[in-house]
Amino acid sequence: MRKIEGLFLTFSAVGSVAILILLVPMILAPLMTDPTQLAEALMDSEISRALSTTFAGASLATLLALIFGVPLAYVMARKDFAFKGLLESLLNIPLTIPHSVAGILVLLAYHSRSSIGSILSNLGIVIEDTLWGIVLAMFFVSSPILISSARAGFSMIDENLEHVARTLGASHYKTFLTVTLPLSLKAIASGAVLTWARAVSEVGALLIVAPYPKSIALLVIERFEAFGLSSAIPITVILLAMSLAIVLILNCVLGR
Amino acid sequence: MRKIEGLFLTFSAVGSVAILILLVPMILAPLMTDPTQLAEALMDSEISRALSTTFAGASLATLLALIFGVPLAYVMARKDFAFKGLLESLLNIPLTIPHSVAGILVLLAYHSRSSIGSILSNLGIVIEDTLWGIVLAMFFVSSPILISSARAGFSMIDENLEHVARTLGASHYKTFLTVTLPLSLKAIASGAVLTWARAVSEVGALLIVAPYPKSIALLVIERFEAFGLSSAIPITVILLAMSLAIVLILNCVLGR
Amino acid sequence: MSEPEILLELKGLSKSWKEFRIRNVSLEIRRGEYFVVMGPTGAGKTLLLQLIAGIHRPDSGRIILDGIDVTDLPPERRNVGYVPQNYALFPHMTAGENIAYGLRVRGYSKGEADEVVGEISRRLGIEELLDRRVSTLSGGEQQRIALARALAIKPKLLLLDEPLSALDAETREEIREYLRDIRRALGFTAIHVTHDFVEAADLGDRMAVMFGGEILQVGKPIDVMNNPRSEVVASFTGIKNLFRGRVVGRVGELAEIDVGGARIYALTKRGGEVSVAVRPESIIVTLEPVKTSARNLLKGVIREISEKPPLVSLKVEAGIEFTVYVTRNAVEDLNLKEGKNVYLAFKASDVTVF
Amino acid sequence: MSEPEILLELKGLSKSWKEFRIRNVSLEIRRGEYFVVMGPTGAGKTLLLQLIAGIHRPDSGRIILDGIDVTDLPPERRNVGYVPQNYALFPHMTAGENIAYGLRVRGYSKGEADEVVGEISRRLGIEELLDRRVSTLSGGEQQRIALARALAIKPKLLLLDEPLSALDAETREEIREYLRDIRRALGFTAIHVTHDFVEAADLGDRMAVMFGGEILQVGKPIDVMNNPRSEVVASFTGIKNLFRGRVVGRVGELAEIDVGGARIYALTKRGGEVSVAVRPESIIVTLEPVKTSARNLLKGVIREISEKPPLVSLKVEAGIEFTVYVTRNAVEDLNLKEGKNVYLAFKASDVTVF
Repeated sequence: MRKIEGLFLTFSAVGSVAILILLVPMILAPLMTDPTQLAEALMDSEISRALSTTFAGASLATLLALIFGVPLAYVMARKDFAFKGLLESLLNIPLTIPHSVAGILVLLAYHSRSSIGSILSNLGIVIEDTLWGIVLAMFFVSSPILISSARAGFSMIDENLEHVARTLGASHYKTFLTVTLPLSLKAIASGAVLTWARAVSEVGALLIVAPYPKSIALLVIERFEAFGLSSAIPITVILLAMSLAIVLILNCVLGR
Repeated sequence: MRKIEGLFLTFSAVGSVAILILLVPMILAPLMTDPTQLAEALMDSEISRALSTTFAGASLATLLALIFGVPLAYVMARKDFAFKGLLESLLNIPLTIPHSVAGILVLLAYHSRSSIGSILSNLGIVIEDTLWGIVLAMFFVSSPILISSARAGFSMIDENLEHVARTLGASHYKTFLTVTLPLSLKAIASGAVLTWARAVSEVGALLIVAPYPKSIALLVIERFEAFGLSSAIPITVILLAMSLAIVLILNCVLGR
Repeated sequence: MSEPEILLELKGLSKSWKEFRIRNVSLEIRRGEYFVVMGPTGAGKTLLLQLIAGIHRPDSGRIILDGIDVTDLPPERRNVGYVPQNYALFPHMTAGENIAYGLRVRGYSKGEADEVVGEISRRLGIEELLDRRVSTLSGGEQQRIALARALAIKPKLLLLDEPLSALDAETREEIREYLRDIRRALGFTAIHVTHDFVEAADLGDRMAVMFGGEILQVGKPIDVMNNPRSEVVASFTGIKNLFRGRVVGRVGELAEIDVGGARIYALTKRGGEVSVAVRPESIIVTLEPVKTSARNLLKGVIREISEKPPLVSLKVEAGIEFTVYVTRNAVEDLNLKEGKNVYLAFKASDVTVF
Repeated sequence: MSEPEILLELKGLSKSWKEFRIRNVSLEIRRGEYFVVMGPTGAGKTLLLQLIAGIHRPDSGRIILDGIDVTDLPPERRNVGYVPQNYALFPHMTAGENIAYGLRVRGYSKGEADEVVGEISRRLGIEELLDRRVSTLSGGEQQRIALARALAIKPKLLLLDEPLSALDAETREEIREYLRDIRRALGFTAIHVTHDFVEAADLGDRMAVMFGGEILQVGKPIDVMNNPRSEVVASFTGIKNLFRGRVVGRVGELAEIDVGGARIYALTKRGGEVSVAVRPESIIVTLEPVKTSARNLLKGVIREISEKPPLVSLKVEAGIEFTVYVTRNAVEDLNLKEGKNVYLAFKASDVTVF
C-alpha cells in the first residue's frame, strides 16, 4: 500500500479527540435520561413557563433585530460613509465580551433610574426583572449576528439587478421588496435562526439584567443548584434536541 | 433634489435604533467610571486572580482547540467521508445550545464519579471546581469556532499548491507545514482569537462545571450581587476595553 | 427629408466613479436611431449608459430626454430600458416573470401583463422560453429575455451594454442578426456600447468613438472607420478596405455587391445593405487582367506607396480606394510605382460580409 | 540510429474522478522526447497528468517510470516536475524561494540551493525576477518561474498542463518560443497537454489525440494532422495545408522554406525547422503562370474535386498536396477538372509559420 494516506490517518486520529470531547456529552446525556422523568419534565409547568418566557424573549429580540438590523445591514452593504470600519468593529463587541459584562453594560445604560431608563419607565418599559429586560439583554448579545449575516447576504447580490429593476419603473422601496429581499432571504433567515438560538442560549446577561421571569437557561442552573445534577438532565435533553433541530434547520436553509 | 437617496435615509434612521441600543451602553459605562475606582480595580488582587484564571483557562482551551481542532479541520476540508454532513451539524451544536445546558452536558459526561471522569481522576484530572473544569467547559463552547474557521481557511487554498509541493519532493507532512499552514494562518489565527474571546465570555457552563476557581465573568456577577451595580463598573470597563482590543486585532489579522 | 428630431441630448456630462471617468461628454441621439458607442475596456462606456439610465448622477452637465431635463430624476422615472452586460435577469423569477416585471410594477394586472408579455414574446420569438427558470437558459436565450424585459415597458430609449461580448462566436453572430431584425420590426431608439468594430459597422446608424472618458469622433460607421480623425481613433477602429454596399445579384451564395465605384463578389446569404471588408494581405496585384479562380478582379491605379514593415502598403484607386499589403520583393519584381495601372485580384471567400 | 529508450510507460490506465474519465490509456514516452497530448476541454488531459504525477491513484493499470513501477508511489517519490495550468506558485514566497523549494525540502543548504537557483535562472533568463513577490509577476513571468521551479529538481519528466492557455496571444507566442529554446538548451523529457494544434505542431516530437478519456491516435504531429484516422481526430486537428519544412534562404523577413516537394515563401524571422500552413481560401488558381505580387506560384495537377458547400474543394498535387477552396462559379469559369494542370498562387503574407 502506498503511504499517501498517512497524514490523513494521523490527523483523523488526533482530530477524533476533539470529536470525542464534543460529541460524548451529547450522546451520553440522552442515554442517561429516565423516560418517565423526561415525560414529567414535559408536563412540568415551571419548565413550560420558563420555555415560553425564553422563546417569547428570544423571538421578540430576533424580531427587533430584523426590524432595526436588516435596514442597517442594507445601508452598510451599499453605502460607504465615514468611520464605517469603526462602526463595524463596535457592533461586533457584544459577540466577544463576557456575557455578564454585557449584562452590566445593558443594566447600567437602561435601568429605571438611569437617564434613558427613566424615559423608558415613563413609557411603561422597565427592564429589571421583566420580559423587556430579557428581550433587551438578548438583543444586545445576539443582534450583531443577524446584522452581519444580512449584510453578507446583501453584499452578494449583483447590484445590476437593483439597477435594472429601477429602470423598469420600480421605486427604490419596491426594488428592495421585490428583488433585494427575496434574493437575500436565505442569509437573513439563517442569521435570524442563529440570532434566536444565541438569544435562547444566554445566561450571563440575564443573570444580571433579569433573573426573573425565569428563563430556561437559568432554570437549569436553579434546578442544578437546588436538586443536583440528575434533576437537570430532562431539561438538558429537551434543549439538546431543540439545538439539534436548529442546526439541522440551518443546514436546510443554507441548502447544503 | 432627486429622491434617490430616500430609502437610504429611512433605512439609516431605522437602523440607527439598532446602533443606539448597542452602542449607548458601551459609551455610557466608561463615562460613568470613577478613575480612582478604576485604579483600585487594577490593583485588586481578587480581580487579577480571576483574570489570570480566566486567561489561563481560555488560553489552554484555545491551545487544545488548536492541537485537536486544526487537524480535524484539515481532514474535513480535504476528505469526503460518510456522515460528514451530520458530523458538521453535531459539531455546531455547542454554539447554539443554552450555555447552562452545555455545562450540564460536560459535567454529566466528565464528573469524577462518571465512567469517563473516574478514568480521568485516576490520571489526576478532576473537573469539578478546578482549572481543568474551566478549560473543558470553555473548550466545549468555543472550539467549534476554531474548527469551522480553520476549515474555511483550508478550503480556500488551491489544492494544486499542495500537489506541486509534493511533486517537488515534499512529504505530505512537510507540505502541510510549509505550504498549507502558512497560507491558512490568517484564518486559523482569527479563529483562535474568536475562540479565546468566546472562552473568556463564558458564564453559564462555568457556573455549572466550575464556579471555582473564580473566573472574571463570574466575579462580575458575584460583585454585582453582593455590592450592587456600581461595584461592577470598573471590571466592566476593563473588560470592555479588552473586547475592543480583540475586535481591533481581528480587523488587523483579517487585513481589512 | 427633414432632420430627425433629437431624442436625447447630453450636455457637458462629467462624472468620476471608482476608477472610471466621463469627461465633458456632449452628444445628440436622434429619435429612431441605432447609435453605437465604441471604445476599449475602461473608456467609460458603461458609466455613460448608467448616467443616462439614472443609476449614477453626473458630477456636472445635463441630460435632456425627449425635451425633459431628467438629470435629477431617479431611474424609475426616466422610462429608459437598460440591458447590462451580464443581462442581470432576476434569478428568482421565470423568464416570463422577468419580462412582466416592469409591467407589474407599473400596476398592470396579471392578465394585462401576460398579454403584453405574450405579444412581445411572439415578436421576439421567445414564447417557448417563458416558463423556464433563468438559470436554465443559455447565454443567447438570456440575452433575448433581457431584451424583451427592457422592451416590454416600451422605453423611450434602449441602452445595451456590450450585448454580444458574453456570448460565443456563433451565438454572437446570431444575436447580432437578431438585434438587426427586431430593430427593423420594432423601430426603437437604442444606444449600443461595444469594443467591436463589426457591431458598430453592422448595426450602427451612427457611432461615437470613446476613449479615456471622452468622445473623440462621431459619425456614420463607414466614415469614422475610413476617416479616423486621430491616431487613437484609427488604432481601434483600424479596419482597412471597409465598404458599405448593396447586394444587387447572386448565384447561390455568391453575391454581387455594388459598393458605389465597384462591384465586389462575396459569399453571403445576406441581402440589401451590407458592409464588406477585405484584408489588405489577401489582395494580389498583377499587371495583366488574368483569368483566375479569384472572383474579384478590379482595375486600378497606384496612388501611394508607403512602408509597412515587413511589408509595403499600396493605396490603389479602383473606383473605390483599396489598401493592399505586398512584399518589398513583389514591388521590385513588378516594378510597382505611384501612378502605375494594376489589377487587384481577391477571392470571394476572402471577403468578409457583415 | 537505434530506437530511443522508453522513459515512461502507461499500461491500461483507467480512472474516474469527479466528472472526468481516463479509459484504458496505454502510451510510451521516449527519453528526451517532447510529447504533446492534444484534446478538447474535458477529455481527461489534466487527470492523465495527475495520474503520472501521483496526485491521483489509477483505478486500474500501471505506470512504469524509468523502469520502476511507480503506480503506488506518492508524488514526492517519483521525481516528476508538474506545472499546473494556473502555475500554482506559492504566494507566500518570492519567485526565488519558489524555485528553491524543491531543493530545500530535499535537504540542500540555503547556499547550495541558491547556487542551483542562480544557475537555472541564468539559463532561463529570469535572474531579475528572483526577489519579486509572486503576486507582482505577469502571467508570462509566472509561467517562467513555475517552469524553473519544476526544472530545478532535475525531474525525470516534466508535465505541463496547458502552459500557454492562461496567457494573452502575444505572451503565448513568446512563451511558446521560450519552451522551444529552453527545451533545446536543457534537453528534458516533457509531456505537454493542450487543446491548440499550433502548440502540438510547433513543439511536439510526437503527439497523442485524446478524446473522452481515450487516446485516439499517436504519431508525429504532421502525420496526425494530415492523416487523421477518424472523424473525431480530424475535427479538432482539422488544419489544411500544414507542412513541415526548413528555412533555406531569406531576404529580410521573406523566408524561403523547403517543404520537401516544393518551395514556399513566407514572412517570418524564424530559421531552421518550421511548420507552415496556408488557408485553402487564400489560394488562387490560374491556368497560366502569371506574374503577380503573390510570391508563391506552384504548378500542380488537380487530383480530386469535391463539394464543400458553399464552395468547392480541390486537391492539387504540386510536389506536396494542397487543398484549395474555390467558388462553383470559378470551377465553371476555368473549366476545372480532375487531371487538369493548374497554377496555385498565394501571398507570402498569407502563409502562417509556427
